[in-house]
Amino acid sequence: MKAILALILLLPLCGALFQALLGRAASRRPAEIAACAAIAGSFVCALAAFILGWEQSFTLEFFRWIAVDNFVIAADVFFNPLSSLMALMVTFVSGLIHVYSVGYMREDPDYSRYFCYLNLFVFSMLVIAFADNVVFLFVGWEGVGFCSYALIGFWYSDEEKASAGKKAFLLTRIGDVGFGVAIGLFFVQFSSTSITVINANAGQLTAAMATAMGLLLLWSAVGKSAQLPLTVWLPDAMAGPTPVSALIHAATMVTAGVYLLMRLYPVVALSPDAMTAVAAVGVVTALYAALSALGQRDIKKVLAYSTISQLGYMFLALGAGDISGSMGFLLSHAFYKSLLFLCAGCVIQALHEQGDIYAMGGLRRFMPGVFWLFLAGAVSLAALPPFGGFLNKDRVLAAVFGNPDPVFRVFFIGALAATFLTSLYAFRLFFCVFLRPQAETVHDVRPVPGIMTGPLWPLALLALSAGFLNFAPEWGGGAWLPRFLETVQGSVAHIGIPRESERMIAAVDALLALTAVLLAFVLYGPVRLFGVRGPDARQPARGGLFSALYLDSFYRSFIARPFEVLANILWHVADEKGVDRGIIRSAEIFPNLAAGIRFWTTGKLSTYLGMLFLGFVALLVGLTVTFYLGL
Amino acid sequence: MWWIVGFVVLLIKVAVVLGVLFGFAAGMVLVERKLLGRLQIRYGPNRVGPFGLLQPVADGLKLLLKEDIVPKGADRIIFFFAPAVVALVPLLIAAVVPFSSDLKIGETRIPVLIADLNVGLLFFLAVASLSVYGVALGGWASNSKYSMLGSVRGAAQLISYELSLGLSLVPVVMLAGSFSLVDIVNAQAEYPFILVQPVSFLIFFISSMAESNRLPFDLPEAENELIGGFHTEYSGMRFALYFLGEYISMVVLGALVAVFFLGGWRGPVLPPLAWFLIKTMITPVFFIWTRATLPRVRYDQLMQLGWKILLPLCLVNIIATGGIALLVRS
Amino acid sequence: MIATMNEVLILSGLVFILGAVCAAARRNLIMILVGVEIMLNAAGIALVGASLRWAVLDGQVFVIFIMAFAAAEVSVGLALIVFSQRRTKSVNADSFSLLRG
Amino acid sequence: MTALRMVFYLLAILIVASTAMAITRKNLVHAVLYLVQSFFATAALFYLLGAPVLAALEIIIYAGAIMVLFLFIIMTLIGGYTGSRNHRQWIFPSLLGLASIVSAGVLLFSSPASETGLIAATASPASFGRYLFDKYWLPIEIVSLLLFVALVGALYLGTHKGKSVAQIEVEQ
Repeated sequence: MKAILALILLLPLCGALFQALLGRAASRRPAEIAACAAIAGSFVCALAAFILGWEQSFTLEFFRWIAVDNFVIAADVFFNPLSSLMALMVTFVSGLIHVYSVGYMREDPDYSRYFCYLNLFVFSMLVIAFADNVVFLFVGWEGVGFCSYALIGFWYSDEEKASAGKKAFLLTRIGDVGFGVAIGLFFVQFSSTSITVINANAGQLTAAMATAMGLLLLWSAVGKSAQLPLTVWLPDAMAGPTPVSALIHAATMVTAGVYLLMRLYPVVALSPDAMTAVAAVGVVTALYAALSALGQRDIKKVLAYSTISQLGYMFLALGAGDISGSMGFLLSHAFYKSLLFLCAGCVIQALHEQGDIYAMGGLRRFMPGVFWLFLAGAVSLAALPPFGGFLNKDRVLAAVFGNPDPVFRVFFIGALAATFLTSLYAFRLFFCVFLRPQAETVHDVRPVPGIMTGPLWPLALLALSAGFLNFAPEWGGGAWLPRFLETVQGSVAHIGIPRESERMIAAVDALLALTAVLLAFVLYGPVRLFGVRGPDARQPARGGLFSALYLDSFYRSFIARPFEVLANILWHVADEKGVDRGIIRSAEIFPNLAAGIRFWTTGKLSTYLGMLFLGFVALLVGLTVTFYLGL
Repeated sequence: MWWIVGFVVLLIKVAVVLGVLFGFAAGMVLVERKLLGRLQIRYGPNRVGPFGLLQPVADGLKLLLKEDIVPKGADRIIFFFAPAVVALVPLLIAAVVPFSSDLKIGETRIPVLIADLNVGLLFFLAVASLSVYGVALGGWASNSKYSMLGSVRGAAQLISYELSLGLSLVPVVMLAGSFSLVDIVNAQAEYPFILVQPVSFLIFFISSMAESNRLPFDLPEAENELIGGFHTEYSGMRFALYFLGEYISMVVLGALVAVFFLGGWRGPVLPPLAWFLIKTMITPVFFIWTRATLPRVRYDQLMQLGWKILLPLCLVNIIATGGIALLVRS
Repeated sequence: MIATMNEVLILSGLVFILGAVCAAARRNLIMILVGVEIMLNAAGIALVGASLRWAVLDGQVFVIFIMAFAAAEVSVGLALIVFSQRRTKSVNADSFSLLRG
Repeated sequence: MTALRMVFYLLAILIVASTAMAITRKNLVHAVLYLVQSFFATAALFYLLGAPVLAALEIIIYAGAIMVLFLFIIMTLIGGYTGSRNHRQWIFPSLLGLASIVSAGVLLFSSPASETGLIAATASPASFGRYLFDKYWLPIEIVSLLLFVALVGALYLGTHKGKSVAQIEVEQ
């Protein structure tokens, strides 16, 4: 078991090392095969571990990393159903995306750098999944941050893309500060940084301390998962290659925040305030991002806001105290969102890097395969019954409704509204891209290689079916996921609400989703109804929704701008005029001093000999004087 | 009052030695001229006195009566006293040379030398090293290009050969175990050192030839290139002093060769003094013979001989002597 | 009695100071070297006197060393003077002032 | 006052006087000759103070070798006369010399032990040599190494054709 776990982690790392050391020497094909093989091997190991370690949980120590007094940081692996499931998902989705990348990056000369980062990213994500030590976890946490930065700015020669990478890096750093403080607090409180120990001893915490820790963890998760108020980096992160967007900003990295909260659920759950805050952040973000997605015109941006919105749902589920629901949502979201992103990638490449959905339309004719795949993803995203998305969302909504706290009723209504909006923007996207009359800008559609569409079919299948894992018993399901996760601390198999309410919720949910689809059909559909004019590619992109409610420009003008001004002041006034000039002034003392001393350095031997003589005489006279004074 | 007697004896000794040396020097001039004549199949001087025996007196008178010329721009003081140095050096060396075995007058034994220094050999070397001043200063003070070149040559030559001169005597000191010349002679009671130290003898002989500026090593004078070298500008009495110095030094060097290598005054049948005189005369005669036989060497050859042949040979000889002495003693 | 130790030391000190003054006052490289020689010689006088004063030979031995040092110093020093004379056509110590401040 | 003492005073006066003459001479050849005189007197002093070997070596090395080298260099390089006679350059060193004479004299005369008389005694060459090579054979070897290094250095400097300052300036 130890070997299998080690292999899961080491294979991607070795792949990254291979790419870094030999990737440029090897030609394209071996490099691609090596990259995919590393992830595939990791997936096989994860599958083996999943099966062998069914419903078990244990800790394995690989080696001690740092050991100072009682401050011990070990590279421990904590294996339980949650982490094994996470690892399985990560390796599976990553593996498919690797294969897809082979097609997508077929013309890029920098393939070895790309696959190196990608492999390294998978390794870091797996470290997050398995780490038992928060510091060890932090390594993975920073690792994904770095890889994300490197991949967003992959095409670094484009300054806009490079700065998008920097933006993502900086904003996620804000969250990392919270994590760092939390690590410190953990060590102070528990004298250990092992998650097992922390979770076991969480009960000893005072209420205030628990709240503080919960909020700190929320803060770090918010940064990673692009929740409000730190959402703004994720839409910009679309600057990277599309598979990267799929992998990082849909399936894996952004879920790290949620996953962190799941791992440390016993700590977070101690404080009702923290739980409420988690849920509040989730629902507000879900609403905000869904609204923003509605206004976007770039296909990837729509999906990016959608990701943010869906992550909000996960937070909401967590805040409501339902790990299984959150995890189920995470899994199905990973599948359908990566599916959607990869489809988007196909579309963009087919249309020669064209991302504006208003400039698309009628693509069904050109790429029927992608059409059906996208439809599967859209259906899952919109949570149309009876597909995966619907079942998961239903469980989340039920969990929120079932929370006794009255404020959760408000959250419930918000979540319903977000559901409606989700459906709306999902089908807006679908209709605009595939079914609307063909825009005149669409011509010369490039064929997409089979290696790019091939991996999407299993994803589509899983996206549609993943919800059945959470299939509630009321509907004849087995609630397999909650049962599987039963051993995980804080997980609940059943949500304690009456069956009638649950059915009611499902009905409302389905109705809302369907209504939204209809509305989308009316507004953006292939047929003109009620005199509604479809959107036009020529109309300028503006408006509150397009600008994501001006959050980014708000940050720009009220945080970044003052910061820049301050930095300028510090640079020009404090540094150049103060420090630099001070140093220069003080340095000028020495030439002046030296000019005084230089007088002695005549360069003439006679002067030096005279000085030597003078020194000798001074010694002699000094000796005489001290002798006579009896010193 | 014994020290007054001693002082008187000393004065007598000095007077005798000076007289003998001057006499010998004058005689040497005649001998050289006569010998050269014979070697060149001619008579040599034979007009003044019987067989030309009074020729030295005539030469001396001529030189004394000649005008004493001081060149323009010469450094007068140095110009005056430089020849004296050349003449003084061999005279000083003669002070430590033992001429004969101790003279017995009743019970008291009077050593037949002016001063038996315990560092006699070092004294000889020290004083010999001064002769370079006479050459160098004389040439420099003359304010003449020829003299200057001659004196530079002379200084370099003397410095070079002093080294092998001194080092060739080290084996002698090692064998005798003393710096005192009397002890060295006494150490040769059984056999003269020339038998055990032929290499030393050869080096000493060649070096002393160079030291006294004799042919084939007379480059500082080199009449044909330097018109007399360092003494070009000298005339009359001062020129005579240079000559006197050269001949006295020939005699003294002969005496030293006798002391160091030929067993000094020791010899069968004849009285010690006679043996000593005979041995002393060997070297000057040989010098004259060489002069008549060999051409002058080139300057670089001279320096190469000194530094590259004689000096290493000396060192090897010293090491060999030391090794053999160690072997014999143990 | 030949002299007191004091007198030997005074003699030695006087000669030493004369040498030091010579080295410091003269501008000619050769005279500076001469001054150094005088100082070394003065040290020799003091050492020989001390050797006699305490009736041990170490003082005399040191004079041997001083002589060796002097010989080495003069050979290199004069070679340097010749060398620098070739370069600057001067033996004036003050004309070697390229390193002045 | 014994005869030896008189000799000592004579020699001391001779040494100091000729050294003083040597350091003040404008003509370098004269300076060297005065110095040789001083070294002769020193050699005699050494003999007086019971070091006959040193006396001989003093003449051989100082007068016979070192001073000849000086003379040689002076004759070939400069021709005797130094440049301008600048009296001011003497002021500062002379003052220093006076100061050191005064303070050294004060120190000397305040030491009671310094009145010890020196009784004549002689170190025979044999005993001196034995002492030297028994006790100081290693320093002797080191010194010979020093001499060797000096030889090599002098040889290098002598054969090496240095660039003149003019050449350096042209290159710059």
